[in-house]
Amino acid sequence: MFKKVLIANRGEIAVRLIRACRELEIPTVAIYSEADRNSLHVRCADEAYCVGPPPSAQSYLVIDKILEVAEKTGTDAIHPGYGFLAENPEFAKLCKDHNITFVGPSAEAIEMMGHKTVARKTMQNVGVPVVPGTETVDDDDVLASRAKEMSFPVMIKAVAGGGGKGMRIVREEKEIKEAIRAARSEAKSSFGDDTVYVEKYLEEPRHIEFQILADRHGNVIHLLERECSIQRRHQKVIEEAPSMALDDDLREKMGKAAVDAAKAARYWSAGTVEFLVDREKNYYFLEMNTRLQVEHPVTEMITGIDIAKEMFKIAAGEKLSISQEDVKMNGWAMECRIYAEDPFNNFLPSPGKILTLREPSGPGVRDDSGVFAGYEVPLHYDPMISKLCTWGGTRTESIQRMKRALGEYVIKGIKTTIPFHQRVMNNEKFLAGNIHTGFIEDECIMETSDDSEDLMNVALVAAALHLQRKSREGVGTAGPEKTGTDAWKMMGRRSRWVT
Amino acid sequence: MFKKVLIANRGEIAVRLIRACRELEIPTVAIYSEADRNSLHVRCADEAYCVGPPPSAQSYLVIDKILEVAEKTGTDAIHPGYGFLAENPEFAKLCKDHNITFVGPSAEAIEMMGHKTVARKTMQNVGVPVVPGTETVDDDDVLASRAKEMSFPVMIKAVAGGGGKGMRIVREEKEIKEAIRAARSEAKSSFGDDTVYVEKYLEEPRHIEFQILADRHGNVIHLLERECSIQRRHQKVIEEAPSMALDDDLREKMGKAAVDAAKAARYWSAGTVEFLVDREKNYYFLEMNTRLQVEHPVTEMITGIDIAKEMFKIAAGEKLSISQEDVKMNGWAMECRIYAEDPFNNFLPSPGKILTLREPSGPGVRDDSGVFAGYEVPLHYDPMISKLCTWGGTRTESIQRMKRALGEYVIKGIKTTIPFHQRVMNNEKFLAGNIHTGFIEDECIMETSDDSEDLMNVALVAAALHLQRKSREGVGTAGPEKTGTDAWKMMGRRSRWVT
Amino acid sequence: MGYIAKISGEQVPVSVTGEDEYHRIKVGDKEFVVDAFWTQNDLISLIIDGRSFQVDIHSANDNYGVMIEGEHFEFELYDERKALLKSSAGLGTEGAQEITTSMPGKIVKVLVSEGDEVSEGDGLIIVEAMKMENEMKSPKTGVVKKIGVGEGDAVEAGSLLVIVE
Amino acid sequence: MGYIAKISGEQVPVSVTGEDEYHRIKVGDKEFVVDAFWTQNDLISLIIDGRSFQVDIHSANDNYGVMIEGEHFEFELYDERKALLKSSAGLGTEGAQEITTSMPGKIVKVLVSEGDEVSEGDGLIIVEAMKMENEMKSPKTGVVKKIGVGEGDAVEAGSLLVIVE
Repeated sequence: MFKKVLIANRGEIAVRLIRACRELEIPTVAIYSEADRNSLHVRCADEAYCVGPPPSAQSYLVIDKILEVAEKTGTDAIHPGYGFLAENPEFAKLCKDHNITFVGPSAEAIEMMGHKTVARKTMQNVGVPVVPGTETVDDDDVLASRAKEMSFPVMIKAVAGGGGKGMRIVREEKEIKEAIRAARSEAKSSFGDDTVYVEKYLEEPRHIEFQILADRHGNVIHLLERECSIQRRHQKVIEEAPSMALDDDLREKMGKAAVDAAKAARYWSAGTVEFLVDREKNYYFLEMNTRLQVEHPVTEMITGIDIAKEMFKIAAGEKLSISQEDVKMNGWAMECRIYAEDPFNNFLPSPGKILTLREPSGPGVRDDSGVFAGYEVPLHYDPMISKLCTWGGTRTESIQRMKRALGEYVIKGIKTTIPFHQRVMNNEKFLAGNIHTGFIEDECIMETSDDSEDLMNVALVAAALHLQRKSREGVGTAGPEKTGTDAWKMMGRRSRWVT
Repeated sequence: MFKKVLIANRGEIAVRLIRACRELEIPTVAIYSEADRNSLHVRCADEAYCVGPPPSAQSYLVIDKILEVAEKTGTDAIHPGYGFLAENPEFAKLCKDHNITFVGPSAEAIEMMGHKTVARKTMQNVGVPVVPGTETVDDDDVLASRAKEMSFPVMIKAVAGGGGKGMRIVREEKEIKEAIRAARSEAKSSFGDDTVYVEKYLEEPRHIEFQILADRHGNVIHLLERECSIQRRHQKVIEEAPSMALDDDLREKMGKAAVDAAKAARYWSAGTVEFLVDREKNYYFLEMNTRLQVEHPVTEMITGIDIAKEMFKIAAGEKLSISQEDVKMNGWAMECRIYAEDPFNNFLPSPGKILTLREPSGPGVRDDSGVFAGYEVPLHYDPMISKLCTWGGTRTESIQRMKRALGEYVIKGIKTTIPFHQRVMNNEKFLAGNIHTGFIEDECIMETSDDSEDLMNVALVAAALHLQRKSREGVGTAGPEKTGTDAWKMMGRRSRWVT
Repeated sequence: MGYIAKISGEQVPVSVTGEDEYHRIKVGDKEFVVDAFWTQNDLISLIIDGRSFQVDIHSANDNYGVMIEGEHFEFELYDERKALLKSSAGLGTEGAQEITTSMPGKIVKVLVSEGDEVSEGDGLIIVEAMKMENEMKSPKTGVVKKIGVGEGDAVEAGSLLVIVE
Repeated sequence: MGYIAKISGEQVPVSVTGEDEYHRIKVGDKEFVVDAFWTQNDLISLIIDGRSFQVDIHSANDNYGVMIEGEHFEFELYDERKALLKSSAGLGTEGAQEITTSMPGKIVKVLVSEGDEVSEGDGLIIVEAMKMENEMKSPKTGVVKKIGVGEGDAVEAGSLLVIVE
């Protein structure tokens, strides 16, 4: 096993990987930008080094600096997490050149799968069905006319895309130009590459993906599927495993397709093969993510396999200790991504200082968090602050636990998407499993409201006691009125009696 | 299912049960003593009523008051948790008389198993082996001479005992009188009954128990075993499931004996049949606990069955939805009981205010806590504040996770047994599974110390920065020196450079 | 003490009498007898008629954010004296609406011009913050009275973007 | 600033120079360059030569309890001025040892009498607290100089039980 591992990432995934290393008894090196000096991953790691100013292009994406830290500290492996350099083949190659093990697949596999149109071709060659789509086109007008030929709706996608960024759905011709511009601009700032192409947009598809584990000796298995159909702005926000849409037969077929896909890419490490499944249960290869994924915990919970630790073992050259037959589906797991966003205000990011943090616990609850009380959520990075997962013997139990856990979760000082998840967990269609990637938009989740006038009264009672106490202590009320905006400013939405 | 459930308990187990009810969508009623107004269980429940002054004899044990609250609130079921009234047959009977379901076994079963010597006879009748021992004897001198006849070592045990209370081991004749006195006195104050008897004390036995689930229709299954050999003062402090001492054969035999025991008592609800297992793998019935046990989470983690919820379903008259064949052993679980005690000072209770609380989380970690930051641990009750559990695919992984989780757990303001658990998790014999009920005493756990002079230097660095900051703010250092004792007073032990 | 809560433009009188742990609190015409236990300044356990609530409070000036059982409530709350001052100063919010940004970001696009008529929900301006583009929509139907920024501007938290009247 | 730490009776000089986030701190004759970030008054992130530590501090008077990576450390720490005062006042702890109780309880049994010779580890007194009987043992070999309580007494936190010299 490795002598020392550098985690080339931040936030919850860096903490997750440090935990894995701690359990494997491998010392860890964290890197951080100047904005992240007070981050949890810096506190948890055995060593920590600053690699530059807040913008990730000047810190977390600067390969030279990261390799310099690795060499200085005697690191013999680097785990890239997800995002940042995780799917950068150049980084994987440079690690190898420096005799440092890149904890992930080969540079060649990343390159092949990272280029979405190349990946699609590879899959077609091994007989895995793909969604109809174009090649990449540089000229916006040509791309727009190609899109028109396919008939709307279509999806503009960045070839280097991931995490929902650099994607735009287009339903009418008049929207196409602006959508291409926006997708290119987002792709450029997220991945440094503005190449896009167009795919046919399936109506109400489910997003179902298979987790792959493959060693460097040619053994490939899958760890069953995850359903990630609950998306907002093409970004997954709630995931579960297994999926209600699959029966054993379809699961086996898609699992085999996923394994075939990994084999075609000569893949090793953990990876994910994503499919869209339409109403008639046809499935189409969407893309392969050549990294550990945000939503890996739900698979860990139903299989008992620690995917992060397996990645380290595979990178160290070990053979898989489990075969496909050893993978047993046990119960049901649910994940809610908690973002520092205001769900009542169009999900606007809500950076700021976390004043109070009380995490849920008890039976069947796992919280993978990257924050703590006193932490200031910076505005330079993705606003996801934690992943709340629950396990249950059945889907119903996992949802009941999630409702319970969401109710216990207190994060004060910033707005979070907890109220959004609570609404989804009470949505009839969600409970029945009638979901697809357009679910959030269709259901207008945030416009539903519980009729909790009683609780509003309790809130007023508590606030009145609070104000009375404050005025007695003579603080805060006598001063001049602050003008202009403030943290509680409401914008573009009706105020709520009840939420 | 029930309309409303009253939880006749406090602390972590009340919180555990409220969580179960929340997941089952049953409203809950908490009761509390005047010392517990600021408790977590009061905050979590839907309703809460004070039942009296701090001493439990005037609050949590006052049946009339509890039934009064139950009737006033329209409660149709009462869960007693463990301790307090959990094994009081009179309480079970009175609940029935008031048309309130007691969430537990029948009064008759409690009575039969609660009386240790009656229980022993019942077991002998159905062919389950028991530890050699006496009847109850009121006269101390007669009991002492009966003990002498059995040859030392022997164990004095309260017939109404449980949770390690009212027990004393006696190795030499000269100790017997004081031991009987102490056992009687503890039994009297804990259970209101000072009847004791004497059992042969097995040398280096393992404590292994089987979790039982039985419905009101005669179906009885077991949920495998737990090993609870790590005890201090005859009280379990670390538990795990399964046990390294059992192979499939012995597991099946003991499991059958446990099921037979439950059937002999016409038992329903959750219960535990405890055995001692000697070096030659002979097993002896020890006692049956007719309640939910502290250590039930480890069984939940390896079977996926929520025992607390099952108790409610059984009490509501439902048939078991699982058969013995459905019970599958999945991985390994470990539990460390966190007490508000100072492990460096002879485990003296350490009540006080919790200033900071950061609970561990991430993969495979479950914390069943009864406290929060700002909570004042009262001195009237059991000092257990939480149960930290970890799950792993193997015993080794569950221990690695436990070490990781213990390292993440921060409780400031009071002393806890976390450092004790860290030492056990690093003990060679424990890692090898060579454990027995005398393990803690034999290994002198708290006298081992890690050689962490480096960390001591870091502690001094941090403290110096802290003091500098404090003096700059002009607080705390100029005042008169406090005399006498204080929270950090060291007593009866050498100071530690390193811990 | 007498207070005024302002919720969705509606004013609700709230009064507190009683001392120590038991308080009588009137909200509108409903009265509550409240057993309150303060753990910290901003965490209270309330027991009202047997019902138990754990309440987290966040206040900034007169604005209150209150969390109970995972639900969030927001409103303004001030004492009667200040309520009088407010009404005499005409600080109602019925008229002009200021659209501000709550975090630093960059103005990607301005979709309207001063003098334009807009409907509630129309897009006004696109701001990039935390790597996402966000469209600020009009809170009401009216006329764009002022645009405070231009395309490409970097803006601070609290910057005035647009006024719609 | 110069400080004195007292650990297991040993005195260790500690000095702090440097400002803001980078400090030079000498412990004995070892020097550390420290990057310190304070989250709260009692929670600090330290990075020393690349090594990262999350440190929780609890202080009461001169007594410090410090938690790092799940390990607990205890010592006294005061500035040099106070160290001088202490030494001139002869506040050493080598001589008489006071056995006190840190919580309220009841004296169940007194096992020794004034004037008895006791060895380190001998039982002195049994106190019941939190439903458990606890035997207080002698911290040193010596003579019981004083017994401050009698059997059946209820005692408060901090009560003097026995002095062994």
